Amino acid sequence: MKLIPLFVILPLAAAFLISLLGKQKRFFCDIASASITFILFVISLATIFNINSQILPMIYKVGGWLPPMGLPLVVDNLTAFMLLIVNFIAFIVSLYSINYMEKFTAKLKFYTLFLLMLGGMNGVLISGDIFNLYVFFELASIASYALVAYGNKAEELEAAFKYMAMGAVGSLFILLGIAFLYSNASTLNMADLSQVLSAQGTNKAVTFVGILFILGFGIKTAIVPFHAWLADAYPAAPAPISAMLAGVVTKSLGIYSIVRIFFNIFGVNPSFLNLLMFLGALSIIVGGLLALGQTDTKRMFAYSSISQVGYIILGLGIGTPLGILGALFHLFNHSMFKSLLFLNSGAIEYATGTRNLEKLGGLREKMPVTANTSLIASMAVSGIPPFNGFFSKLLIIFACIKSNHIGYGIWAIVGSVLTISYFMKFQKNAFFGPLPKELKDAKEVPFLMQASMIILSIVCLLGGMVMLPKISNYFTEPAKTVLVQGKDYSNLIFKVLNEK
Amino acid sequence: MTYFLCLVLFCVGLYAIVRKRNIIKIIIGIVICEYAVNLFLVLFAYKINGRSPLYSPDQEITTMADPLPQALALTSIVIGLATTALLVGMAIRLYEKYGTFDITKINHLKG
Amino acid sequence: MKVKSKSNDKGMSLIVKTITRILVGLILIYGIYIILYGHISPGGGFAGGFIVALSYILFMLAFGKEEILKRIPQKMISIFESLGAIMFLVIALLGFTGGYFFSNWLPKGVPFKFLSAGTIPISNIALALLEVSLGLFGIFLVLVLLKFAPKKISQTDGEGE
Amino acid sequence: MIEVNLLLIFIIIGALVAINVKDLLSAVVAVGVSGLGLCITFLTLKAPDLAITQLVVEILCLVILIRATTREDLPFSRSGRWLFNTLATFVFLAIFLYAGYQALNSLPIFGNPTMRVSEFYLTEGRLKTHAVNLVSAINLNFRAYDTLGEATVLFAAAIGVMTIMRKKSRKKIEERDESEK
Repeated sequence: MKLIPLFVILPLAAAFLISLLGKQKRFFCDIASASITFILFVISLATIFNINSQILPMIYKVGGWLPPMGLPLVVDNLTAFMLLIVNFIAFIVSLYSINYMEKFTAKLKFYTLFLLMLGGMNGVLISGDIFNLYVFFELASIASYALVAYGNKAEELEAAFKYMAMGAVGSLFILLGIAFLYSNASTLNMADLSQVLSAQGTNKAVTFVGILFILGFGIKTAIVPFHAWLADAYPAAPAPISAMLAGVVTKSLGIYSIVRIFFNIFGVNPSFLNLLMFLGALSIIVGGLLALGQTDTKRMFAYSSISQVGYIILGLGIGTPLGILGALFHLFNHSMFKSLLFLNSGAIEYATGTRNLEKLGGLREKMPVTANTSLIASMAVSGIPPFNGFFSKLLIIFACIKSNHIGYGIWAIVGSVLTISYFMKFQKNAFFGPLPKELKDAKEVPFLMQASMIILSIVCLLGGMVMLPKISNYFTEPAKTVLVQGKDYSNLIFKVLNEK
Repeated sequence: MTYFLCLVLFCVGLYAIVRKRNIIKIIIGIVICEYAVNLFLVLFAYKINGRSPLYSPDQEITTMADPLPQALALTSIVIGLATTALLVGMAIRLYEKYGTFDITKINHLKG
Repeated sequence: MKVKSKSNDKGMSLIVKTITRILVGLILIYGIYIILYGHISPGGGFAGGFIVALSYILFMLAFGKEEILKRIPQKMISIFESLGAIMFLVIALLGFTGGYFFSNWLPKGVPFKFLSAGTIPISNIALALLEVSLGLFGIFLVLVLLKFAPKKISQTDGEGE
Repeated sequence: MIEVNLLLIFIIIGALVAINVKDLLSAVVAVGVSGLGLCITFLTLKAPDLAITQLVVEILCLVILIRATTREDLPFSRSGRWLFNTLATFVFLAIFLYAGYQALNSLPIFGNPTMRVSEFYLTEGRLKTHAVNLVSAINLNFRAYDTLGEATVLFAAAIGVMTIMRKKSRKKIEERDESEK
């Protein structure tokens, strides 16, 4: 309960301190960042157990003001679920960057920005006020723009500029939407908004705000009509940042915000769900087809990311409890295996200096850990049975068929076949076949990088167990309930507030 | 009418972002859009015959403009400055690398 | 553009320099007033901080960049910036003594008096510190870019690393 | 509120000039003009805090932007699918304007905000915080957590600019030790 503000305080404080004191000791920033993210991970684990014992959301009143006036921090089951994913990936990534970022100068700034981005994402997740969500959204975005440009090469700057220009327009749409919403409902608190809007009934202003929010958050999520920035930004960023962007940033800033705002505040209606399903299906196929033609590993994974996010959107769009469960499970899985894949491609680049599939080959003997972990990740992402990706895709396809959207189900299966084909291409070109001469002296990457990849691959391997009722009752089921209950969210929050 | 003019201002900015080739012009478009959004917030706060949201020692509170959107606009002005600064920084680095502000010539990337 | 290329060298003419010397102090005092009276009159940390920073910009335009680089080294700015941010966070954290993160823990005083409104004036000062350093940082951005030509940047003292 | 409308038209003209003029320096100056117009509009709309902040931020923005301008703008070209793209943009903007107009009609009319939550700030604000300036009170007391986020955004932007302005971004292995200071 008292711990909630720590999700924001800790990373921000660490970021300020690193930029102030980081120069004194050589390993200070490494240790600080790794330990802070580890503490956050532990706190988020504690939160998820704590919240399940009491069912109702936890609310922290910042400054002691009652919510419609002040800013509440709200942690409910969905938030706890997302917090766990975000902080876990952040911990793994910060372990990985200790060695990887040695290639670059100004490691201090990297860690500062990284922690600011983490703080921004946590802020978005725990926020219970829509403008507050925007502020932290912007914090995470600005840190991520700078991190994409971190390498300072021409291509990287170009990608970052493209990302930033699109992101800035998206933020403006969101802010405009918030302004309209405020004028209409005269409140900014999410629970309060939800009640006011349902009392008002349908309203043209609210529809317009919905369109603005889909445009704005859609740009951050990179669903298909707005995906132009993604395929440039992911390859341009340093590998740990690509892993963060693909694994958690698009999800916490994009998908989380969309579901929180539309499911819990506006309330869903069939036309919105149909739009989501259509966008999701479009993303699956377009992303998959574009990924097939790539020779750059990171670019291939970037397009693959679009396609996998499409599954999540499709699952959410089905709107049945099964579909939402599948979507959330796939969100968890995708964070794990896509981060792992980006870390793998970073490891390959670290060892060989190239990402081009045509120049790679036969690395299996030189880099056994990378090869095996990436094999696991590829199998997980393509949905091969014992791995976690299989179960979530199966759930989504089942949900499609059960709710009579057989077309979309077939569409999802086609997307899955596409996924298998481009990951086979990746595996064959990178790890099998003859070893090119230039790569004779490739070595396995340092220990910490290996360790982080191994941890993630174990999670991928055991991820299917989340389906077991014992774990699922703690993890995905309660998160699903938050979305299924829809606008009851506000009643719950006011119930908690009135109890005190 | 006032609201609509403000929306027109936003569209002018959007037009510049979408149609201009020069990076500086794109940044100018984003700045104009920021103006429009901040202005929207303040317009929504205005109360006819209201006073600014400052108390004065001898006066009772009668009508005041809504202080909350003004506080939000203050926040968003500063965020806008941060965005602009970072965009300009990137634009200048791009100019160094490519020697031009033309986005059709800055195209080393495929996507 | 002409003005700036001059300021590149030794600054502007004597008249400008003399007037600037008088004005900078006034602007500085005005900025500090705006910061300190933010809870009583319009203004506050953001506006005031930028005003203080702008007085330095005026100084730079009149006297040229060597003068200002001598007075404010760039490292100081980064330190100020972090300090401002940390100070604001510490004020927030001290709110825990009042029961909540960010609660107004200082005695509130009498309205319309200078020492009133609890933490608000201190927060204003912390924000102003951040803004001043950010504004000054803006100057350095400008300074860095003074030699503005493709592939010829030599003044990039962005970071001593 | 005829003066607000006139000011708005002035701002729009400034913006149109800014995006259409050839000379980049003039474009930036034109943006400055509409920014100052915005500042006066804020003053007319009873938002003095915002007017001060906008004025100062405007100046800083202009100083930064002027630095980024080269003297010449790009020559106008109608290459490629110029006509199609422009038409598409105008159609999109027209749809956007129409939808926005419809939405604006269902909002409370200009000058009569609903003020559900703000009523509390107006009546209780001074009693609870003892601050006279309500905008300050909201920014630094009721919604101080927002301001923390905002300050951090600025901090992030400053660090970000420093990051992308580095002279050297990748290092060779032998340089690793000396550059780590």
